[in-house]
Amino acid sequence: MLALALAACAKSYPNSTFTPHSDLGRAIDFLWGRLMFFGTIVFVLVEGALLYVVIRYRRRSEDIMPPQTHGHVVLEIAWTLIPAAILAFIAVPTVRTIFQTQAPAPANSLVIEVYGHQWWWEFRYPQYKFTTANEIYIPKGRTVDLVLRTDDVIHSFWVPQLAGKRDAIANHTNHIWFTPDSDMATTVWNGFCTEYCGDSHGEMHFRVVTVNPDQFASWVTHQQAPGFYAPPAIPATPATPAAASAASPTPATPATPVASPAQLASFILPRADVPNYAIPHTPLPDEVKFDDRLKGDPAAGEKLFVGAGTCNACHTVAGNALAVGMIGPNLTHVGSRIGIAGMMYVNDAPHLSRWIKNARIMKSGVLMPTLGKGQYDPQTKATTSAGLSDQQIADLVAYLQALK
Amino acid sequence: MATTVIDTTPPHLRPFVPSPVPATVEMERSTIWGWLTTTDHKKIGTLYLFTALFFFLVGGTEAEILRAQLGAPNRHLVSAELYNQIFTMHGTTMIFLAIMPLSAAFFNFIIPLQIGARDVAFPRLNAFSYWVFLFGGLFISIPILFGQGPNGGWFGYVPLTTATYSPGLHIDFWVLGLQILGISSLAAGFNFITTIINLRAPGMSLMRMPVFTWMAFVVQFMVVLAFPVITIALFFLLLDRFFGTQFYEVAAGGDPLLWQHLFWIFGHPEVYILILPAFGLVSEVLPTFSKKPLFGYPVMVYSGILIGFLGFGVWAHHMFAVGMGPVADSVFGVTTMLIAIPTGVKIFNWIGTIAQGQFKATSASLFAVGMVALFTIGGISGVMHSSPPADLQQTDSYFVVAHFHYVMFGGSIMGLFAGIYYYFPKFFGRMLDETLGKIHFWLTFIGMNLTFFPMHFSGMLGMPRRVYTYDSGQGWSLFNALSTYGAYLLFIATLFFVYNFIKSKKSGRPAGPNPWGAGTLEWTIPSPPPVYNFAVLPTVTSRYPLWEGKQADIESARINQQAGKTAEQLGIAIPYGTIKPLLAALFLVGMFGGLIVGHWLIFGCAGAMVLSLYAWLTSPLEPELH
Amino acid sequence: MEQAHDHSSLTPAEAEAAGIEHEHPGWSVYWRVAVILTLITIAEVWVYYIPAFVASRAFLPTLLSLSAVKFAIVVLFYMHLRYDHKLFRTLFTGPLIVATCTLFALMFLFGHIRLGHGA
Amino acid sequence: MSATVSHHYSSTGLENRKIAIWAFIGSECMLFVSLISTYLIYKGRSRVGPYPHTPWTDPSTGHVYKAILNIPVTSASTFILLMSSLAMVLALAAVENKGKPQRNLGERILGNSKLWLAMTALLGIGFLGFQAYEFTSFVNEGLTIKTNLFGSTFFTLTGFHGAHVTAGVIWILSMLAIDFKRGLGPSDALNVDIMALYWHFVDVIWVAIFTLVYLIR
Ligand code: HEA
Ligand code: HEA
Ligand code: CUA
Ligand SMILES: [Cu+2]
Repeated sequence: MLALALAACAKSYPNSTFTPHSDLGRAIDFLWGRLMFFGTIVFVLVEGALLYVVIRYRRRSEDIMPPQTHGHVVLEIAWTLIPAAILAFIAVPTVRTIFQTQAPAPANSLVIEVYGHQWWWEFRYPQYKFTTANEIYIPKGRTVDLVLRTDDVIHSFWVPQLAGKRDAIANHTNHIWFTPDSDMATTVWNGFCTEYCGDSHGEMHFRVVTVNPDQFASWVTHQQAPGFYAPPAIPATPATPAAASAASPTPATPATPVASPAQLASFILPRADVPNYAIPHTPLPDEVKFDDRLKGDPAAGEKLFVGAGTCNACHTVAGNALAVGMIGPNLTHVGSRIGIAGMMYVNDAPHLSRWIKNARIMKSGVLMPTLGKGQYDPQTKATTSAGLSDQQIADLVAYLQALK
Repeated sequence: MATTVIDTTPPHLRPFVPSPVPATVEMERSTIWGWLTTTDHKKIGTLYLFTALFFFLVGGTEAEILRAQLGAPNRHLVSAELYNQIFTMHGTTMIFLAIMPLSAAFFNFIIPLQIGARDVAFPRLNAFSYWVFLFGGLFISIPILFGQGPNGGWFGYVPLTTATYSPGLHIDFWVLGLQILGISSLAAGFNFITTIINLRAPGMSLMRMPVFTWMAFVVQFMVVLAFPVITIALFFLLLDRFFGTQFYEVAAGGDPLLWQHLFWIFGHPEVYILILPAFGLVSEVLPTFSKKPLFGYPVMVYSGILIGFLGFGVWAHHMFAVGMGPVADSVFGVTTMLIAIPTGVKIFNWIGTIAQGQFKATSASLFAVGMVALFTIGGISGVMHSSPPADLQQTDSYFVVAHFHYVMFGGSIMGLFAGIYYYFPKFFGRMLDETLGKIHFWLTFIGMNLTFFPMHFSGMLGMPRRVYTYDSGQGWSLFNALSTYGAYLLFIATLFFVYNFIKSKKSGRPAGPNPWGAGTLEWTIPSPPPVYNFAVLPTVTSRYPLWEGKQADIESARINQQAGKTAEQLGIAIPYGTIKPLLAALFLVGMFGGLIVGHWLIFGCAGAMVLSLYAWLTSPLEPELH
Repeated sequence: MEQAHDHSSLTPAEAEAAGIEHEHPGWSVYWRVAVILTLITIAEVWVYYIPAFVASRAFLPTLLSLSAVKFAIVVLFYMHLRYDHKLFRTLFTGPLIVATCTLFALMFLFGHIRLGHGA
Repeated sequence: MSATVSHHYSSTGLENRKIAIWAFIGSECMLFVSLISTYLIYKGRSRVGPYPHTPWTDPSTGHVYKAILNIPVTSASTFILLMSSLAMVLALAAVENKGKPQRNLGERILGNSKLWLAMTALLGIGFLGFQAYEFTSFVNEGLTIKTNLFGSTFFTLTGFHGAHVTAGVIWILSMLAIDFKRGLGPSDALNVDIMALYWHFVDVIWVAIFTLVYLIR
């Protein structure tokens, strides 16, 4: 009953499983309702009976000798059969739901390949041939078939309001599919990694944006475009096939190097529409200091990205032939994302600059190196003598922020 | 009160006059050396009790740190790395170093007394089990003090725990420590199986055995069948980490699910290993304080056996999210549900025991009733997990954390506390303070619910487990704050217990042989029992010799309740004390430690262990008496 | 339940009560068992070398049952389970059943045994 | 190994240690089932060779590895282990019947516990010798415990079994030493019986391993 009360005020519970917004969520919720129903009955009866006997048969005098009963066959049979019957009412719909929800996903589903990494998510849209990280858009009313994989430890994909969990396990390919309701809001849902995966398992989040089909189509064109910063000041490096194929598993048609105005106008959920719960609030750690007044130059940042910063060793920016690293998140459109670092920090200049300066203090155990000059690296326990100056970091941030 | 004792004696036992409660308690004083070399099951039981309670406080302190960190969003009392070590060690400590040995304390102390035996079948092996447990426990617990604690979670999923993803010593300590603890449990398992089969007093047929001993019997079988599996799973991991094998190397085609299956084939029986002793204790406490035999005794026994068997066929319910396919999900879902039936039968029979009785609220009986009430809640949430699609929303969220604390704290710990209040007089000859005990109970009961009930909500509202912190605005802050306050309350509650325990052990009211007017064999002998337990081996003719006993029961009880004679006077052979089991245990642990420290230690300790084993096996157990 | 052998004048129950174990069989049984074991082993290795049989569906069940027979013979005769107290039989068969079921369940879970309709 | 247990009361009339060894054997069933299951689960999943039943060509070197398992050799060692079980029952019978009149040569041979204990130990050592040969030749052929899943599971499973055999051989030799020192008699039958149970169990485990690892493809 409390569950129902909670369901009513869904606003304050942004990750509630009691307010499902998909077919799978509702199938589970139906089972949950049944489990709650019988669970409540059993709870009330058992606790009631216990309370009753403890009070009714409390000791009033030390001299009374109660009847020395040893058991009751009919009762024993009854309290074996009744629970069995209850369980049958649970088991039958359970098995039905299992087979129904684990059937192969319908054809023409939107396929999203999900790769869990320590500690961020890589998302590939093989049908549309682009890759993104930590944030996905899905169209309302169309079935999404999530294909879960990982190359490192086990992770688990969970968006409480949309579906249950499914693990990403090395040497296994898992599926979970669901259809988001077509009449739901255009909004953001929080997602979590729910399998303990090491130091920063607690900071391995992602976001799911449910949008209308036309918005989705627009977003897809945007994602397919190479990384650029607006207004396109420098002529973008011609995309080589190699760069394109590195960005997505199947070789894409060479992407357009320069963004068209249409793409510039393409749909990204406006920051103002992102609900508060979807904006990371992790405070900045005091240990990493940065002069936030520095103004960055995106063009200089782009050079640094593939130059002294060596960012390209790990990161891809589609359209930049030199930035084809596959180790870290694809940054092609990083500027349009809500958060960084597995949605640990909000995506703005103060957070991004400190992240680049000393990611390893910002987030435990990360692969992303400590890049700032004179910074202490908690993993190697050494202080970097080389590294980027604050101004260089500001340039990089300007570049990354511009990659809308 | 002394009068209580006489009053509760059933009328048909009038010829049996319990000996008066002594004015003071003669505790046999023992030197440190005496403790180190003891082979007396009662002393070993006492050692288990102290050690397990110590580790319970350690695990509890770790829990308090977890809760302090989670009390509000984005708190950073401890770092992510440290938090992970703490929750790993909290789970590992509570399961392997608190509940299991706490149960072992009762197995050791109570089983021989309940079946009318003078010791366990293999007293020296028993000492060995204890020392292996102690050294293994220290081995696995100490590293966290140096920031090197195990950090893979209590079920250490691969590949996270392989050398690739967890270089360093953390997991080494965990793998070796658990391996050591497994040896202790296995040795104890064989010992108690033999003891229960073979050392029952004349007339103590299986179906007259007290239900605690029965549940312990089932547990020993589960131990000897479940522990080999984790031994192997851990051994693979050990080989992978130390010798470069490929069992869990995904690059070589290794399957992470292999570990999960092997672990849970052990892990699920393990959770029944944790609960059945508590079931047994409650089955002793409730009849005594209701002045009525256990309701449905045979059903209680059979359901316990059935739970034990079914417990081996449900393990994959911990893996509903791994994608086993619909057939396996269905099978394991349904077998899991089935376990609710024999468990429910137990709940109902406990209620049946109280019904029509004369229920007296004491600390022990309150904890027992609390156990029934709280375990039921945990059982119901367990059944909610057992539906695989529904579990996809629950698994690895705080809902699961709520479930297992209700069954393990609400079930095992509450049941074991009932046992401590009930058997403390038998252990130490003195009563625990009832007022403090009742305060302990109520604070625990309230604190427990305040801590763990809100976790149902945090879980269903989307909070994953094992996160070192969480963001604000997620709708979890209130529930986490409540849980944290509850944990603080539990801390205070436990302080009452600790104080009571220390105070009463020194100066509690003397108990006498049968302070509760109970009916089973352990209450026919003085408290604390003499080293030989029974001056004459009792002859048993019923399940409750002191309640329903025939002449034979009463005769032996009359003799046995008198203290004072020494073993020599009675002509009873008492096993010699010996240091050899301790040495063998020490060298065994040293051997494992050698994998970390250096291979010379392995060989050195192996040689020393062989020598101590040889000395052990070639020296006589006890004097020849004629 | 099988009391075909009458080595002792006591009833089995009396013998148990008196702590006397059923007598073990002797040489005449032991060497026969050894011969049977050898023959089965030869048969096992032999069929291993018949490619047509190895390829056939009968191969696996045949080998499994042959080794099960060997297993049972050793346990029953050399380990005297056939003659000893029934308690020992329970102590062994109980765990053996649990172990066998676990083995089969694992084979199913890892796709080495498939149910009717493959998924 | 004193016989003091006997003047203790027991509820079943059975010996404590015999109950314990059967419980131990039950437990060992789960141990070996875990090992065997792992071997079978990983069967055919090794990413690189060598393989148990089929040859393998290393794509990078072109080196051809032959099928690893050597059935004739293992058949022989299997036979040896089976015969050691026969020797062991005879040793037990000899100890149990010590003191009974031995009317002819046959009975004298059968009644010689030293002979049968030594025979058992020798056969056990022979089995270990075969295993040592097998292991070294596999290593020479390019299969170690680190090579692939097959290597890891194979060496661990058979190594575990080999360790059990080794422990058994040491046990038997100690018993033989006692026999030489003071002679074993019916009062030692329990100790020999327990040892024999352990030995036969190790043998039946091999029966299973031989079929499941070596013969089945
Ligand atoms: C003492 C230990 C203990 C006990 C006794 C139980 C008992 C049960 N457990 Fe629990 N369980 C754990 C300890 C325990 N568990 C732990 C530690 C974990 C988590 C491990 C980890 O991930 O860290 C876990 C996790 C766990 C899971 C996996 C959840 C997940 O990770 O997704 C599941 C799934 O089915 C489950 C089910 C059950 C069931 C059905 C029972 C049943 O035995 C309960 C039966 C009892 C009742 C049902 C109540 C009484 C019955 C009646 C009154 C009769 C009428 C009732 C009905 C008809 C419903 N448990
Ligand atoms: C029997 C088992 C048991 C018990 C009793 C407890 C008891 C408690 N547990 Fe624990 N818990 C587990 C078993 C248990 N737990 C397991 C298996 C896990 C999973 C681990 C994993 O994921 O790997 C877990 C995980 C777990 C978590 C989840 C961590 C996470 O996922 O991030 C939390 C969070 O709140 C928690 C809290 C508590 C609390 C508050 C208590 C309280 O009940 C504790 C009460 C407090 C005390 C008893 C302390 C008293 C101490 C003193 C009074 C000190 C006095 C000192 C002197 C006198 C010197 N536990
Ligand atoms: Cu990824 Cu937890
Ligand atoms: Cu379980």
